[in-house]
Order: sequence, then C-alpha cells, then structure tokens
Amino acid sequence: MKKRVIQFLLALSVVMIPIGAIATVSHMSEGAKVEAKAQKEVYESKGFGEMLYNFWKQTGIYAFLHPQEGVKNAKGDEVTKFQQSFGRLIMIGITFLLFYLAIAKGFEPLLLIPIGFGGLLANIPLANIIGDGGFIGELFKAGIENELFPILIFMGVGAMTDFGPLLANPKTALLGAAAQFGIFGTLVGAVALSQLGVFDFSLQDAAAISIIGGADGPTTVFIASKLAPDLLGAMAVAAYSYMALVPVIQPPIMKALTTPEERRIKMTTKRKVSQLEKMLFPLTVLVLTILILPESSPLIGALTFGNFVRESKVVERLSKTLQNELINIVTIFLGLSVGSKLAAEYFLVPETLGILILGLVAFSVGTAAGVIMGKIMNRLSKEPINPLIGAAGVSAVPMAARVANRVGMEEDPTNVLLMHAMGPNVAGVIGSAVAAGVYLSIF
Amino acid sequence: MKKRVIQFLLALSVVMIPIGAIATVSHMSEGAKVEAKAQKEVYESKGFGEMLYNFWKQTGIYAFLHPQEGVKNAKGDEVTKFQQSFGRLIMIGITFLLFYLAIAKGFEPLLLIPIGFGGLLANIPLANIIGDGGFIGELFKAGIENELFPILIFMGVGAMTDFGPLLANPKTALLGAAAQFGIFGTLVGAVALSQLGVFDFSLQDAAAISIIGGADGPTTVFIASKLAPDLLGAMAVAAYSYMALVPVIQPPIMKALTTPEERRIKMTTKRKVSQLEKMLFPLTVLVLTILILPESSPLIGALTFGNFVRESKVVERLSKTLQNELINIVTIFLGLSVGSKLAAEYFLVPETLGILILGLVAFSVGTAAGVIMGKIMNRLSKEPINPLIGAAGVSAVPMAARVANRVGMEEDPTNVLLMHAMGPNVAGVIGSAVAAGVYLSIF
Amino acid sequence: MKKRVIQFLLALSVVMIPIGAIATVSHMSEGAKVEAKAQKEVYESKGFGEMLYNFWKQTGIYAFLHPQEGVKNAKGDEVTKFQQSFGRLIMIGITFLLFYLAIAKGFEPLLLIPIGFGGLLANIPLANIIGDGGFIGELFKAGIENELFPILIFMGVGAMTDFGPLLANPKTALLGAAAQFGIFGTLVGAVALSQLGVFDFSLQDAAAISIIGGADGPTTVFIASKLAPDLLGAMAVAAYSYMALVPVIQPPIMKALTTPEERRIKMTTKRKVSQLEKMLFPLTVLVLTILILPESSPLIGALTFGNFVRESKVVERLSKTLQNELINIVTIFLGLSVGSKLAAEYFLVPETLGILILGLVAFSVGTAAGVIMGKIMNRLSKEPINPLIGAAGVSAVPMAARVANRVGMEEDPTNVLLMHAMGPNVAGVIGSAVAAGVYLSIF
Amino acid sequence: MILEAVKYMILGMGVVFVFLYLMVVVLDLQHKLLMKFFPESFEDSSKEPPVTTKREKLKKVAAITAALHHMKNS
Amino acid sequence: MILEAVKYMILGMGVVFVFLYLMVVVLDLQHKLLMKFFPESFEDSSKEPPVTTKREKLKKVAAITAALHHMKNS
Amino acid sequence: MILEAVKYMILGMGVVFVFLYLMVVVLDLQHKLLMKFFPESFEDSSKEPPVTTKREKLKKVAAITAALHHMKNS
Ligand code: NA
Ligand code: NA
Ligand code: NA
Repeated sequence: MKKRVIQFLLALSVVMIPIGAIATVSHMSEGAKVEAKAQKEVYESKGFGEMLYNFWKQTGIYAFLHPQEGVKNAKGDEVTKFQQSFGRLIMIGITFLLFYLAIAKGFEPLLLIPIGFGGLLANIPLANIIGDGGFIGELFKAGIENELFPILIFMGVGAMTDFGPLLANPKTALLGAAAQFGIFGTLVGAVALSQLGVFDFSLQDAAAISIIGGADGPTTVFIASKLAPDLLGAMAVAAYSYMALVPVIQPPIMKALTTPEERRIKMTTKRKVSQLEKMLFPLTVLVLTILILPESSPLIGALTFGNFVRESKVVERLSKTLQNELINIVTIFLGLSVGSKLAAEYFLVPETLGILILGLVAFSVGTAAGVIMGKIMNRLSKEPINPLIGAAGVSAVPMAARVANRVGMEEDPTNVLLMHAMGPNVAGVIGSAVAAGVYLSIF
Repeated sequence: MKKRVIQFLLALSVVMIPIGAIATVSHMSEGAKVEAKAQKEVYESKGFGEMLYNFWKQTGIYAFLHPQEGVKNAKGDEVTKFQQSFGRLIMIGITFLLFYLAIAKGFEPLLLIPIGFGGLLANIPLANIIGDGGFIGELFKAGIENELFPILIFMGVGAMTDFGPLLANPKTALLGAAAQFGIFGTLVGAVALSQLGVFDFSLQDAAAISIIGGADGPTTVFIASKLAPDLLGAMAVAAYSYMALVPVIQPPIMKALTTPEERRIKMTTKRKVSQLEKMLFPLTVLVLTILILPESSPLIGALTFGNFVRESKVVERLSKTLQNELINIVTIFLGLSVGSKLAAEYFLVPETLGILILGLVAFSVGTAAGVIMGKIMNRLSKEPINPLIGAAGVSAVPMAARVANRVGMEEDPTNVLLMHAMGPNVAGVIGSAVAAGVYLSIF
Repeated sequence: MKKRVIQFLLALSVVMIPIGAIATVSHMSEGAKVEAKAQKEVYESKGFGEMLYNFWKQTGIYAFLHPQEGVKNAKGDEVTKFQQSFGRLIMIGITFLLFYLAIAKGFEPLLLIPIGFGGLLANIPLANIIGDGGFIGELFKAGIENELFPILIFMGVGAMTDFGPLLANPKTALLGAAAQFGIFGTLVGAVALSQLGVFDFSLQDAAAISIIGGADGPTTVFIASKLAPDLLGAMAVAAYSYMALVPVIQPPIMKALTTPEERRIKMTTKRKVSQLEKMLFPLTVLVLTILILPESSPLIGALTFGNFVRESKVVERLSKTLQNELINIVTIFLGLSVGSKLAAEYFLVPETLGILILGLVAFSVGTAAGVIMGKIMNRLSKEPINPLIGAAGVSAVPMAARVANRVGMEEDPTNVLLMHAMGPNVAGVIGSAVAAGVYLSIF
Repeated sequence: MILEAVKYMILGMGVVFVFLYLMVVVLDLQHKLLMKFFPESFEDSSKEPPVTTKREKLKKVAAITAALHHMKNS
Repeated sequence: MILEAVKYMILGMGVVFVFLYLMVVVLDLQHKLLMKFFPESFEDSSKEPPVTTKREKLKKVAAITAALHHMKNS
Repeated sequence: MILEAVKYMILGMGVVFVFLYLMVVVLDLQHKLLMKFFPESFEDSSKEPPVTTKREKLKKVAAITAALHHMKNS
C-alpha cells in the first residue's frame, strides 16, 4: 500500500509542479506580452496594458501571491493573509488527500469525493461559488441551513436498512446504547481539556463535537448545523474520515479489551422475525421517541419513515426512489455543501485540530464502551454474547459490523458474527439519534 | 376481511398498550432515579434534580399529560388543551388507520403512507418538524405554498396517461363533463346547508371542498392551497380516501340507476387512433384552454406538457423521468407536506366532519350524474352506450374505469368495458381541471 | 423533407383553423346563451348576465381580441397592445415551429420541447404561470436566477463526457481555442454594428450575445442570466436552434475553406490513454482554472466535478444519477424556465432579430476560425491534421464532431475522423467556459 | 348566497360542457382531416415492432443454440 | 463547567439507555404477542418465492430449448 | 467603443489560447511522467473485462445447455 501512496504523491506532483512552474512562466510571459502589445498598439498602449494588468490582478496566481489585509470571502467572512495564500494551497492539498483516500483506499467515496470537490471549489480565490448566488452557496441554503439534506439522507438510510438482525436479538440494542458513551464521555473530556486551557471550546461546541462519536454522518451534519455551524466542515470531515477508518481504529482496541476466549465465543440463538414485526418496528420506535424524546423526532422520524416505506411492501416505487435517486441526488448536494466549509478561512483555524483529536477519541471511547458492555452482558445473560459485537454499537453501518466479524474470524475462522453484529450496529444509529435529541433538548 | 381488522387492532394494541404502561412506569422510575441520584450526588443535588426535571418537562409524555393554555405550535397557531392531549392521540390513531387502509386494504398506498406519516410527525409535541426550519415545514414552503408539487405530479400523470381511448371515442368526454356535477352540485348543497346552519362554510370554502368531487388528488391539493389552505389536510385526506374507496362507493349507485339490460349493453365502435393524433391531442386541449379558460392553464398546462413529452416520442428519457423519479420524489414530498395538516390543531376542528361528509356526497353525486348522462346519451346516440361507463367520468384514474368494467362483467362476463370506460375516465381529469379553473376565475 | 413541412403545416392548421372558427362561434353562442338565460331566469337576469359577462372577459379569446393599454404581465412588466394580441399568437406559432423542429427534424428535442412548451405557457393571457407563485415563475427563481440549473446540467455533461480523445491528442485543443473567435469576433462585430446604428446593444449585451458562438447551451444560459437577463429567451433559443442546425450551417463553410486534398488527409497518431490520466484530467483543468481564471470556476468546476465523479470509478451510483435522473429533471425545469422568456413581451422586441442574426454570424465565424486554425496547424505540425476537425472546435458536442466526420467521408469514405474530431469538440466546451470567465472578469 | 351558488353551478357546468363539447368537435374534425391527409398515419405500424423483436429474439436464441450444438459436436 | 458536562453525561447516557432498554422490552413483548396471535406470520413465506422463480426460470429455459430442439429436428 | 471591443477580443482570445495551450503542455508533461512512472497503467486492462464477460456468458449458456441436454437425456 505504501507504494501506492508514493505513486499517488508522485502523480500529484506531476500535476502540481509543472503547474507551479508554468504559472511563474506564464506570469513572466504575460508581462512580456504586455510590453510586446504596448509597442505594437502604441495609440492605446496605456489602455490595453491597464486592461491586461487588471486581468492579471483577477487571476488566481495573483491572489495566491499577493494576499491582502481585510479581504472578505463570498459570505462576508474575513480571510487572513495566511489563509489567502498558503492556507488555500494547504486546503487544496487536503482535498487531494481526501480524493486519494476515497479512490485508492476506498474510504467512504460516496461522501469524500463530493466533500473534497466542494472543498476544492471553496478554496478558489475571487470566485463566488460558496456565497449568495454561487451554486454551492445556493445548495447550502437549500438544504443545510434548514436541515433538509441530512434528513433526506436519513430517509434513504431508513429505506436501505434491514432491522431484522436487531429484531432477532433485541437485547443487543444495549450494546448500541453503551457505545454512545463515546459521545458523552468525549463531552466531559472536551470540557475538561477546555478548562485546562488545552482547547477553547464552549460547552455547546464541545457537545456538537462529541457527536462525532456517534459515527453517523447525517446526525453529525444535523447537529453541527444546529449547534456549531462554524465547525461543520471539520466535524463532517472528521466523522466521515473516521467512519472510513473504522477498520484501522477499532481492531487494536477490541483486541486489547478482550481475551482470545471471549473472541471465540459463538453466538447461536436467533429468533425468527416476521414481516409484520419488521413493519411495526419503525412505528414502535417512533412512538417511543414521541413519548420520551420529541427533540429526536426529526432524525428518528425520517429514519423510521424510510424504514416504514420499505417494510410496508406496498409502495415499492417510493422505497426504491428513497434508496436510489433521492439519496444519490441529496448526497451530491450535501457533499458539495459540506465541502464549502473546507474553505481555508473556516478549516484552518485552531479548533480544527481539536475536533480531529476529539473525534478520534470519541470513536475509540465508543468502541471501548461497546466492548466492555459486551463483556458485562456476556456475564449477566444466559446466552453467550461475544463482546466483539459491542464494538459495532458505534454505528458506522455496516463497516463496524464487518470489522467485528473479521476480528472474530481471526481467532476462529468458523465463527460468523456478522448478523449478530448488525443488531448493535443499527441500534447504534438509533442511539446516536437519541443522543442528538438530548443535546437539542438541552441547548 | 373483518378478521384482519381485528388482527390489526390487536397488533396496534400490542404497540400502544405496553407503551402506555411503560410510559407511566418510566415516569415513576425516572422520578425514583431523581431521588437516587439526589442522594448519591449530594453536593450538586439541586442542580441535577432540576436538570432531570427540565428534561422530564421536555418529554412527550409530559406534554400529553399536562396540556397548557395558550400553547402555540411550530407555525405560531394556537393549540387548545384538548388538541394537545387527547387530540394528538386521536390523530395518531387516525394516521395508524390510514396505514391500515394503505397496507392491509391496498387503498392508494402511494399517497396514504406519506400523508399518514406526515400526520404522525405533525402531531409530535414540542418538536418543530412542521414549522420554519423543520423539514416538513421546509418541504411545505418549497412545494405546496407555491403550487409546485401538485403541478409536478400532474406532469407525471400526463406522462403516464394514454389518451388513446378518449381519442377512439371522443364523445364519451361528455360523460366526464356530466360527472363534474359532483363538484357544482355539492357547492350548492354545501352553501344551502351552511345557510341552514348545519355547517359554517363561506362560499369560497364551500367551493374548495366541492372540488373533492373532482376525484383528483393534485387538483384538490392545488385548489385547497389556493382557496382554503386551512382545510388542506382534511380535503386531501377526504379526496385520496374516497378515491381509494371508489370500488365501495360507486357500485351501489351504479346499480340503483341502471337496469340489468342497460348494464348488458355492449359497446363496439372504436375508431383507429394514429400516433399523430395522440401527439396533437395535448396541444389541442391546451389551445382550447388558452382560448376559453386561461385560469385552468397551470393544471391543464402541466397535464398536457407531460402528455406531449410522452407522445412526442423523441424525448423518451424526459418522459421516463416524469413518470418515475420526478413523480416519486414529489409524491413523497407532497404526501409528507399534506400530512402536516393532519396536526390535531388543524384537523380536529368542526369543519373536518363537514368536509368528510360533503366529499362523500360529491363523489356520489358525480357518479350518479355520470350514469344518468350515460343513459341520456345512450338514448340520443346511434351507437349503443353503456351507462356504467358514465360513472368513470369522475376520474379517479384508473380505478373508476375498472369498477365500471367489473360491474358490467357481473351482469355479462363477456362484456369488456374497460377501454370504453377509460375515455370518460381521462376526460374527467380534464373536466375537473376545467372546474378548478372556473373557481379560480371566480374567486 | 419539404413534403413533411407541408404536412406539418397542414396538421397545424387542422388544429388552428377549426379552433379559430369555433372560438368565434362560441363567442356568438355564448352571447346567445346569455340572452337565453336572461329570459329564463328573469328574477336574477342582471346578476347572471353580469356573471357570464365577467367570465367572458376572463377568457383567452376576449384577451386576444381586446388588448388593452397599460396591461402588465405576471412579473409586473408592461405588455403592449400588439404583444397582447397578435404578438402572443405569433409566439404560439413560433413554439409550434420549435415543436416541429424537435419532432420532425430531431433538432435538440431534449431542450426544444421543454423550452417550446414553456413558451406556450408563457403566452397565455391572464394566467399567472410565469409570475410569483406560478409554477414556471417558481422554477425560474429556483434555478435560473441563481445559476443553479445550468451548473447542474454542466455537472451532468461532465459525467457524460469522455475526454479520452482529447487526451489522446491534446494539441487539437488549440482548434477548440481558435473556434472561440466566433465569440470574440462577434463581440467586435456587434459593437461595430451598434456604433453604426444597425443594432442598439450595449457593450455588455453585445458580449452576452456573442457567447452564443460558444455553441454551448448551459454556458449561454449562465452568461445570459448574469449579463443580460432580458435577452435570455432569445439567446437560449438562438443557441439551441443553431446547435441543432450545425449540420446545415457548418458544411458549406468547411468546404469553402478547404481543398479536397485537405479534406482527404488521414490522421493516424493517437497515443494511448490510461485510466489514471483520465482521472487526473479534471483536476488538472480545474487547477489551471484556479490559477488563471477563477471567474470560470463555477462552469469549469461543475464540468470537472461531473467528470471526476465519472472517472474516479468509485462512485458509480453518483455518476449515473448525474447522467440520468438529475440532468433529466433539471433539463425539464431549465427548459420550462427558459421558455418563460418566450413571452411576447420579452421576445417580440427589436433586439431579438439582432440576437438571431449575430448568433448565426458567431457560429459561422467560429466554424471558419476553427478550420483556418486547422490549416495552419496542419502546415506547422509534423503529423498531418485534417482541417475539417477544426470546425468541431465550436463545441455543440457531439453534433459538430459528427459533421466533421461526415464531410470528411464525403471526400473519402474510408477516412474516419470522428474520434479525432472529438478532441477539439470537447476542448471547445472548455474554451467557451474560459471565454465566459473572461466576460465575467470584465463585467 | 344559495342563489349565488346556483349561478356558479350553472356557469361551472356550462363551462365544463362547452369546453369538453368543443373538444369533442375539434377532435372529430381533426380526426377527419388526418384521415384524409395522413391516411398512412393510421396504419398499424405500432403493433409490429414487438412482433419483430420477439421474432428476432427467437432467431437469436436459435442461432446461439445452433452454435452451441455445433461447438459440442465438433 | 466540568460538573455541568458530567451532569449532561449522566443525563445523556441515562436517556439513551432508558430509551433503548424500553425499546428492547417493547420489542420482546410485541414479539411474544405476535407469536401468540399471528403465528402464521412467522412462517417462512419470504424464502419461497425466489425458489419458485428459479424453478420457473429453469422451466422456461427447458421449454425454450425443447422448442428449439423440436424446430431443428423438424 | 469598438476599440474597447477589439481590446476585449485580444484579451479574450489571448486568455483562451494561453489557457488551452498551457493545458496542452501540462497534459503532455503529465503523459510523459505517467508513461515513465506508471507504465502499467497504460496496459489495456480496460478492454479485457468485456471479453471475459462475453466468454463467461458463453460458458454459462454452454453449461446451461449441457445441463438441459443431460436432463432431457436422463
Ligand atoms: Na451511533
Ligand atoms: Na374529475
Ligand atoms: Na465552445
């Protein structure tokens, strides 16, 4: 894999170096041209030279080379000199890194490619793509400011999710509950570190950031746009990147917390699930939400709507539309919109590092909490429970469940945990939507 | 079928009863927890107790149990104490009934499931789903307030409708005209009953309600959002429910008004229809609309646009998009938006009962008028006309045509009326769009 | 083909003549009815007669026959008496002509049918279809005013375009550059003719109009909505019509400027193109845009985004959505919205003729410039270059490339130029986006 | 107000009937004109393509099977 | 402020657990009730259709091949 | 104003040519570098999959036919 990284960086430099060189050359040659023209067309020399100079001042090269004080971006926010020059180049590099992760590594490409491209476009100097009237700015207004896009994605997720494995063994939902400690534990940690002066987050910001531990994209975008819109870009990037990195982050934690014997536990009991049960499930969950936590109802309402459309079996065409066209269109729009927050002036701020670190902590803590809960349940319950499936409770559907399965198989190749892990996995989605509702009820 | 009803109600209680019980228990146990915590964490007892109490006040259970005076919903409209408590529960029950009708009975599931779910979400206390910034509120603004969604649906309907049967026997369009008496007759009835003090509808409200007799969903939503936005929810539910109930409502009326001999009449003459004719048809209808009734042109314009895209045969991909992705997406959005008017504060008002009754009357009167016109035409015309196909003139495409066919077959199994009934059926769509235009030109 | 024209006009008159006749008859008969009714219902004679008269005044026939001073359309713009009567009829005739071109001739039906129908609807008197709250008016606000629709179309174009042929022979891109002389040459011509008093265009209007020479629909709509929104309708119609007429406009110019020997030149060298190269291409182009011409980045950003989604090969479902559902939906919306500018009050103005003439000039000049550049390059380069492929540089993908191929084959049936012509063809799209950026940086 | 409603009813039903009646008249006229000037457009060209396709499909299957048979035998 | 955060943590984890625990309880109850009142809904009806389809497909292929064989031999 | 237009024309054509010329230069450079460092990416891997698919399809058809033949004969 390392070879491929080097290859990619080489490929990148294939693009970047000559462009840099050419940019300089073109600068010179354009200057030369100005002179040449100035001689040829004497009568209007000053006019045309001025025109060329004005044009030169509108090039991106000029903007990169001559950052200025007090410049504002398309949305009226100030951009420092560093952000205008190196900042944008760094961000462009980061978006290329996201492309690399998406394409060569296969990490959440559906989101990282639109987000990365949105970020690329957001870092173009002088263009008005993310402002009012710019197309990404318009998309942002159309669906992020008013929560519409993450909600529509959640409908699609609901329509794509089979809750059967959870219904076959409902008590594994508690593993999905435990893993939400990634959220609330991180909240405490973030606040503590802010008190110690390591970070500088308000309570509300800390809460928003901790939701990354929910390992759920739309929930993260939803909460970020409500509680901390300024941090949206970094939060979304952190959430999707770590979700993609689940196969890297989780296994060491899972192995550290379990014995080989525990990892070899085979799970057997699975009760039969009827179609009627699947159909009632979204309604049951929604009624519970209404009774206990109305603030979660946009998220859980959308999820259960999609799932009800799926399981009702009588509106196949709506179900297919939710699972395909609608979610695809919204994914493109959401990705580009979220990407607009990768503009240097929003991303290259001290908070970003804190978000990236805290997000990673949240993921790890959530994984650990899920595994520990699995160990506890294994001891208390009659039927054996393999603690590895607790790690799937963070959600990150279906990656986390697959990781649990794989780690189990490493110990015993005949031990198929996949379906057992899907229960806590989908419960984790509900769990983090509940956690989001708690935050919304507080703030 | 009765058995299934009982089953469903049982299934429903499976959900509702335990939840009710649990809700109470959870209330108590949460109270208990408060105390427990209060002991454990003495130093911050008051703070945490208060926090828990604040949370408790934000649960749905609390909101149901403690309705308050002067509460306003997300849109700023007042909600009475009854509507806050029992009202919402009743409405949630009604949405479950809609699900039952859609799933177990197969009644217009494409609309009733999104509408029902929208209604469910609209009755969640404290949540802001139907207000500004809430996702259904945003969908409502995006497509109902400005007439866009019903128009887009009409485009899809146009792209899905084959007007061939009407072109094969154009004079059956008059049956589609007669059936619109369901609309205008009901208008007079509604006004008369309002004069007598039975109902309390203004002339404009009465007109809006009577359009339910047009038996056409998008037209009803379109007119309701223009003339009587407050009645939108009840009107849409009435329209779609009665359209679904066509096989129940129409046959007795059809049989009462015809003799078995009439029902046995076989129709034979059908002229050939050329593709050129089909292609010119939408343009012809639109030109007529322009000349006679410009106010109908949004509805008829959309319908004929969709049909022209279909019959032009050169833009297959646009035609497919209108018939599939676009209409599916808009159906979801329209359903959820319309469902938001099933909030207790909008639906549980005296007008609703009147709307449901008048809607049923309108359907019945329309059916009767179509059949009677069929009898008249059968006498006046040279070719035999089976009066049953007059009932299809109410529109409710293609259900009403199928009902006409089935009632005919009951008398003579060899008598296939389906294609003959499709003529008045699609003419009924145009007829009610014309009726809608008349209302728009008056009010 | 002539026979078909006559046939169509006949078919048209089949619709128009009887309608005209009937309209008059209906007018009379309605008048008669008024009297009849007036006798029958004496007690309310005046009231009902008045009602009928009011209705008559709301018919389209009345509006056509009785144009009035100071009438304003749904958008608040004044409509002259001529535009209200004959003007609208002429425009309706023009939309029928567009339908004819689209259906019988197969000229860009995907755009001309929605545009034509939008134009038909925009010319309906008294209806509020293109104003606030009217459905086309809402579509216009949703996607033309804020540049969203052309940008989304460009994404789809990017996802549909294979830049392989350009990568196989990059230097043919210069032909795509030369053909943009159609744009800038026309700018000078338009300004000169305005100076001479032939036309009356401001510099900005002249620039906007000249972009028609870019032979690219979305770019034209984008620039028109930015620089000259009043001219949008005529510009879009001109652009799409001439793009459709490429097989008629280009060949005579191509033949006039080349010798048979030149047309027989066979091109052979084509280097291999790797998938990695295709994937880097959109990024390379975008980086160049950022450095040199940030103002072009909305257009080129959208194009390269779509192409990157395509060539990354890891987000197949997004790529398919861009190429199908999304572009189809947006094409319908864009077409109808653009069509709204075919209202008589916007289209039947002196400027339109100028736009149509200048657009044709721009196309011809662009073609000529491309061919001449081809001749020059053929002489300077080692490998033979057939000057015919220069004509494909105007873009109008893929029609212009096919025309180049066909003209080449007329001379030598074994000479397949198609793939060689695709290079300048797609380069022409980039070239006109760059030209658009130049205009945006100036104005 | 009932009187108003009755008037609207008459107007409404009148307009609906006039509209659809005119439509019938125009469609009849149109049909006759098309029959006269474009008789060829009424020939059943639309029903043939599926037949052809089926035939073609059958031919294809036959061809494949034949080829396979050949392959097996050789 | 740490104290605040700890309180929120307890509240949050409490609500998450209560919610999912209640869900478990309700789902168990629901399952038992459905098992009792709708035992037929638990029969494996969902797994049969694909089998049938495959069978039908096979039959179709067999029929086509037979037909073709017949055609060739005649 | 004509002078203005001419100036814009020169500017515009200049920018278009510079842009596309730079593109050509960069693409050439890129091509050479890719040829040197990733020669394997230029191997015709893209043309093989369809062939394989066709082969597989043929194999499938052959297998089905063989199976059917077997079934019929037994
Ligand atoms: Na989660
Ligand atoms: Na109707
Ligand atoms: Na071009």
